[in-house]
Amino acid sequence: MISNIQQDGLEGLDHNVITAPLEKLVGWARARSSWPATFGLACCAIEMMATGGSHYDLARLGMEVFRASPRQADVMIVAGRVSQKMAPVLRQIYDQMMEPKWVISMGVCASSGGMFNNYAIVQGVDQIVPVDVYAPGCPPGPETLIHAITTLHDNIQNGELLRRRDARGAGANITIEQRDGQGAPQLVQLGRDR
Amino acid sequence: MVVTDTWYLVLSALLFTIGFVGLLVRRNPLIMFMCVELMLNAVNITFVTFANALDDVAGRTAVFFVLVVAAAEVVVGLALVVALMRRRPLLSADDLTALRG
Amino acid sequence: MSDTGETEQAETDVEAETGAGDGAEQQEMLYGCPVTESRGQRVIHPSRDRWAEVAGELLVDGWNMCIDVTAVDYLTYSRGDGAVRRLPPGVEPQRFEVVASFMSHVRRERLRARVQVPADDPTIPSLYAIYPGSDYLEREVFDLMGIVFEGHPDLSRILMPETWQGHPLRKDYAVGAIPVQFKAPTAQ
Amino acid sequence: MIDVITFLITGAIVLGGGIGVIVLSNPVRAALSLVASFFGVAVLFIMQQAHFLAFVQVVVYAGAIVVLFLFVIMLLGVDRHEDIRAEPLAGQRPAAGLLGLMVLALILGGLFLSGPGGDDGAVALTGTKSRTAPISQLSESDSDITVLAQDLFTRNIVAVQATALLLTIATVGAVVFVRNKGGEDVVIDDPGTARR
Amino acid sequence: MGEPYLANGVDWGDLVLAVGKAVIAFAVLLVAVMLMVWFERKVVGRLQNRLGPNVAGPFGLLQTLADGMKLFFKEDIIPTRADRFVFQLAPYLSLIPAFLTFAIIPVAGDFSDGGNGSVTIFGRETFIQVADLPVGILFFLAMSSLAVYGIMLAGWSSGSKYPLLGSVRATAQAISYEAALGLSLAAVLLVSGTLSTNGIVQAQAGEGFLGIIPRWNLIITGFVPFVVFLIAGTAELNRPPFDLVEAEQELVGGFHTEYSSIRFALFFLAEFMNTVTMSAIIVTLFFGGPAGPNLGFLPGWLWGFVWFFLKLLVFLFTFVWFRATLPRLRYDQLMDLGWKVLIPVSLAWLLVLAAVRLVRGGQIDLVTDDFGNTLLVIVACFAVLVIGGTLLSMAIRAARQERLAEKGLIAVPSEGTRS
Amino acid sequence: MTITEESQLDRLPRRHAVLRMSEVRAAELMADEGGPIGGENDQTMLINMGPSHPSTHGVLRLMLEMDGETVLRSKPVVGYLHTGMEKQAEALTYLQGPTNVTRMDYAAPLFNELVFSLATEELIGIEIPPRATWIRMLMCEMNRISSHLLFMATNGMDLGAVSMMIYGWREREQVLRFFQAVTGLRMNHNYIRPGGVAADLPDGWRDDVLYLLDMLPHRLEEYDILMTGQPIWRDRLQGVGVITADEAVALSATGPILRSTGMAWDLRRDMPYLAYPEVEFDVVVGSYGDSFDRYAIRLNEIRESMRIVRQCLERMPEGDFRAQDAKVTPPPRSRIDESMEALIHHFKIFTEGFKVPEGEVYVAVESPRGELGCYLVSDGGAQPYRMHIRGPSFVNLQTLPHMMADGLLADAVAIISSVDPILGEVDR
Repeated sequence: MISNIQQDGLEGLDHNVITAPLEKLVGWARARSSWPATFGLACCAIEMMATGGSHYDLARLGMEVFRASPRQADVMIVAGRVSQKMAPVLRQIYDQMMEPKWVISMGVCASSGGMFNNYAIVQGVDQIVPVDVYAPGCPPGPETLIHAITTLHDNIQNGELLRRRDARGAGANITIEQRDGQGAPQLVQLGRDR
Repeated sequence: MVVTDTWYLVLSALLFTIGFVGLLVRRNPLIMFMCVELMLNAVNITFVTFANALDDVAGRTAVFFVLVVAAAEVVVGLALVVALMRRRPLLSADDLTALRG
Repeated sequence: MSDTGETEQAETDVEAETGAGDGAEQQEMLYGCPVTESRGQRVIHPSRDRWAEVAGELLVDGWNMCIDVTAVDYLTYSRGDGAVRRLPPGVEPQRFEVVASFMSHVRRERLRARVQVPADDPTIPSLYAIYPGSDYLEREVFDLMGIVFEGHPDLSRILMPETWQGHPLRKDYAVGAIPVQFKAPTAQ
Repeated sequence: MIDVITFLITGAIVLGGGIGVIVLSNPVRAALSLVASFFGVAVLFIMQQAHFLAFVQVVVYAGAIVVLFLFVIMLLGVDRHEDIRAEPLAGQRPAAGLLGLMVLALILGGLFLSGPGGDDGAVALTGTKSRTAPISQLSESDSDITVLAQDLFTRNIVAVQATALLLTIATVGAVVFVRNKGGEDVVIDDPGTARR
Repeated sequence: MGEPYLANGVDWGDLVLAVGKAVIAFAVLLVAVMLMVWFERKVVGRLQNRLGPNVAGPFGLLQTLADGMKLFFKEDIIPTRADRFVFQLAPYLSLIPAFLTFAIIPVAGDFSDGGNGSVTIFGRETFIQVADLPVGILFFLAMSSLAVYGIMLAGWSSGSKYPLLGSVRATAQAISYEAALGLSLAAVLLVSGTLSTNGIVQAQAGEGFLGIIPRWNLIITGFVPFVVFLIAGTAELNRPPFDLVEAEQELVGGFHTEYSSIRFALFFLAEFMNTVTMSAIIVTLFFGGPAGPNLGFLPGWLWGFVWFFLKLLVFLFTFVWFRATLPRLRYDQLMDLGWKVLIPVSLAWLLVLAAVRLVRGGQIDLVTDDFGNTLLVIVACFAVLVIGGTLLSMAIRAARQERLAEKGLIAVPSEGTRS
Repeated sequence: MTITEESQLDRLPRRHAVLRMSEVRAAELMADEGGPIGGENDQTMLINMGPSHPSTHGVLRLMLEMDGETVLRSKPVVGYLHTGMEKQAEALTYLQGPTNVTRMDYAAPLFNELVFSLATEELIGIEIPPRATWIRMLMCEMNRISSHLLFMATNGMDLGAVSMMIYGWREREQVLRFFQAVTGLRMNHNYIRPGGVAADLPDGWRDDVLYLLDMLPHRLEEYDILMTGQPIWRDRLQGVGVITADEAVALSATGPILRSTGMAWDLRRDMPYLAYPEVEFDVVVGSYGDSFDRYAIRLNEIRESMRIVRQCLERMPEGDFRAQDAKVTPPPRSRIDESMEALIHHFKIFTEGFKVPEGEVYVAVESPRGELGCYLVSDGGAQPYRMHIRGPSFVNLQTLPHMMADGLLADAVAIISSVDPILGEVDR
């Protein structure tokens, strides 16, 4: 049982009368206190900050605590286009975040590259980190972002996300194609065996 | 068993010795300072013990003075160390000869 | 955005100073370079060899700010419609063209310089020593177009990762649909 | 009985802290060990009903002096481990140990073999012979601060002022010393005079 | 003074009482901190035209609980470069002093009509505070000087650069402001004549001036020590505008950048616990603590709690207000404020108070008239202080000029070239 | 003013403050924890600020060589948001161009569209109707207000005045609502297009503008209380990040940075475009070149923009909102339902685009951050042959090392903030 916990966290437990409500409680807490990492990239970052402003007020959801240090953040909102130069940095910050962690891909550029299908932009941040919720729009308005966040919260509370992620081998198992002059293809393995 | 003054005095003597040996053994000026503080503390214990034994507050007064003088000593001492180490990053008391004119 | 009468006044002054007209016949000259008009804006065409020298003259003459440095790759210019580059006589068209814009705050005027840079030797003197403001702009041109600015103190990639290969703004570099390149963080 | 246990534990902390200072190679850890030792001494003071001194001990030693040590250590970046195995002088350690033992013997011998002394030192310093303030009259729950203050500001007033002067001189001296003028060295000012 | 029940030996009942008080105090403090975090986020929200947390529990009251639980169940990490032992120790070093300080604060009790605020439990007379040390204020000073260890060691042991900068800042800040804090505190001790917190409250309890103005130390010491104490206290707390230690815009997270999970929660807890305790100390020292009129229909000791709580709330709000309003100071400005303003001012004020006290005690007798004496001394004091202040500021200015000249950049504002 | 010097490099007394070091080398040094980085002074350490750091306005990265808290040398590292817009533009038609460039300076998207449209119009050589000109002016000045409000918010945040952050957003939100009413979008409008603007102003726009004009002055007075007059605020900004006019010119700085040094240079007045010669406004100029001047300039430029907006409101002419040039302008929506020819015309314009005569042109406008230029080369096709944008933030970033030298870390944050870079524009 202990080894289960060490491997999979709380979700690895065989649930019984005591642990099941505990997990519900933890789910409740996590959903209501998911602190975002300050990870603004482009236009979407402006809308993300606007969502924190007085008209929309992310604080209602307990989310005004933008943590500058990834160690203390729970949700990474990838707000904006991810360039090739930024990709390793983004991945590093994701790795620095502690489990459990979630990713919202905000805007079409982060989700799919958007209108910038060119040499500079990563065509979808889900090639780098596992994404839990995609918020559409260019940029998504605060209402859209809040919708994405509440969707994430629902999923956190129901514990669905980790289960799904486990089924997929803890995230984005991506093979990277080789480009001329670049290194050998690498398998990006996410998971808890770090 | 009762704790008598002798206990305190022996403890103080041991602490003093530790500080003394440290002062001789270590070469890092900062640590040497710390050892001096240890010795001062040993003396303080003695003072307080004797103050109680002789029923005279003068011993405690002396501790007070020791505290103040220790603070002054540390300020000057650390200033010396800073000035020295800025010139030469570490780290031996032998470098203190650099302070000769 | 047309120039005012004041501009023309200044122009004649400049010509008087520099004593234009030792080159081609009928060709207006400025700082010893052919000058043309493009949509009402004045453009000079210095040669690559004289580039640093001309820039020095420009600064002395009161063009006190280097506003912009960029470059154009004319590799596929005459696509389709068979458009022709309009260059004054005496200026040999090359594949690359470095374009720099200068401003004179006193005269409230702009001046553009277009320098031809051949494809087989894409180098040009750096303006950094004369106009330090061209620092980043030249680095950008180097990064995206691959033109080497000789004498620049820190000519390195500025927008692309340092290990990137190729120069994206060249016309023989595909625009997009490039497979995603990703390197795992090496040290954490 | 309780006080014996307390004494033993505290004594262990005091001595352990002291030993820690001289054996730990990392200066920061040595400083922490020093704090532990000081705490033990403070507890010893409390056991001897010297409340005021105990807290002053904490405030001055733990709160100021060791913090200052740590500040200097961090400022200078000398928090790397020091190689304490290397001996600069051959045979220094055994010699030091031997010397230490001799000092210990000397102190203990002095303590236990000598007879009762006189009040000469105090007389020389203060010119007063009589005891002004017996401790035993203090009640258990009262602090010793009143009697201490009386002793300080009457009998020892000259010494108090001399100490105050000493502190001032030390502070000024430290500032002057650290602020080297026009040198090529970096200016790392005293905390009080942050550079601009 | 001192705990009455300690006077005649200790038995099991006393032990139970002491332990019980400690446990209750801990529980109360934890709840208070929880509510404080909620209060802060709500008030900051309102000050910024926002709603603040309102999803977790009614009015978002359970927000802190959710935060705490989430942090508790989050993955923990110790960076490879960290000094493991110290890294794990630091949060506790930060938390324990914060909690211990609360032990000396009288939170309730009936101080009206000359009462000493004691209540009787199990037939034992006791104060409503965990312990009334005879040197309680020294205990507070000792604990606040220890609180810096947690921050300092956390930053150092993380083994990376931003936390280290944070801890260096914390150390300098703590050393600088401890002195001002102590000096302004000395003014209170001078007029109260005791180091016991209960004694200080008792001294402020009696009949007020003119019937309505309370005998608070705030008025007796003449406001200046209070202002100095408030500023220095805010600096000790590392709260805005003195939050350089964790200045997010400069140092990412400052000393706690590398901390996550429960250890970060402990820092978080300590910070807010310190805020609550510091407010309580201010209330105790300058605003009469639980002392206040007994308006009937409630037990007397409960009235003490009501007054205490109301006063506490004012200062909690003040700290939140600071956070919402003031920009952060710069490192050197912080030092300047501490060393060149607060310490001289509080020292000078202390001297004035001492002189006035001497006159009142008849130890200085210049003219026969008592009022004239006081006036004379005060005037003389102020004259001396003004001269001293002028000399000091001249010295500071001269030093600055010299320093600038040394660097070769005497600040001459550039005129610019207008076209 | 006659300048006879041969190199502007001599005007930069602090040019040693620029850290010339490759990122790879810096990474090596930083991996060697706290090690000396060479040179005569081995007490220094190299600190990496960003690209994900709270005060770097997105993804700016700074390599700082620090001595304790003092910044000795520094190097801004950009490119973390490089989007390839200049390349992308070569694949998009002129009508799609504004969609591309508007995502550049996302705090002031309308200016990007404006400069691209002006360049295209210059190449084609068409005149746009006066109403379109005035609408453009109105919208751009509104955008300048919202951009400066954004600056107020982030500047407050960077200096620790957290409430200012929210207040700035609060007012900006009101401006955005007006944008949404006019353009349909809060940001990235694609509203100003070659040939005019995308749509006419909606009914009731005057009331919306009047509401803003009534509300903003009071809020700006609140800012004055909260920040301008606040002693800590002044201490933090005055004398911090000083730059002289000579330095600013040598480094090609434009916009508020240049104006803070006392150079009264504003393209709207000195090289007018649109209908700026017909409106009255003042160019706000500082005198000390410090961060406080830059803050004050932006604050007062909001007031000047409000003046312009009021004049636009009063003098808004009637007429077409886009040029009636069949080549460039799609037919009105109503005609498409009636006429087959219009439908085909519409289809062709939006799929193939329109052809632009060959040539090259450089057009610049005064964006909230300085001179925003667009260099456009056409080879006669429907897409630009080359589009280059001169981003003011990009060039202004060059001043950072010079301003930050010998300051404290906290000053560095204040200075970055006062330059107000928008990384989308820096990296493009």
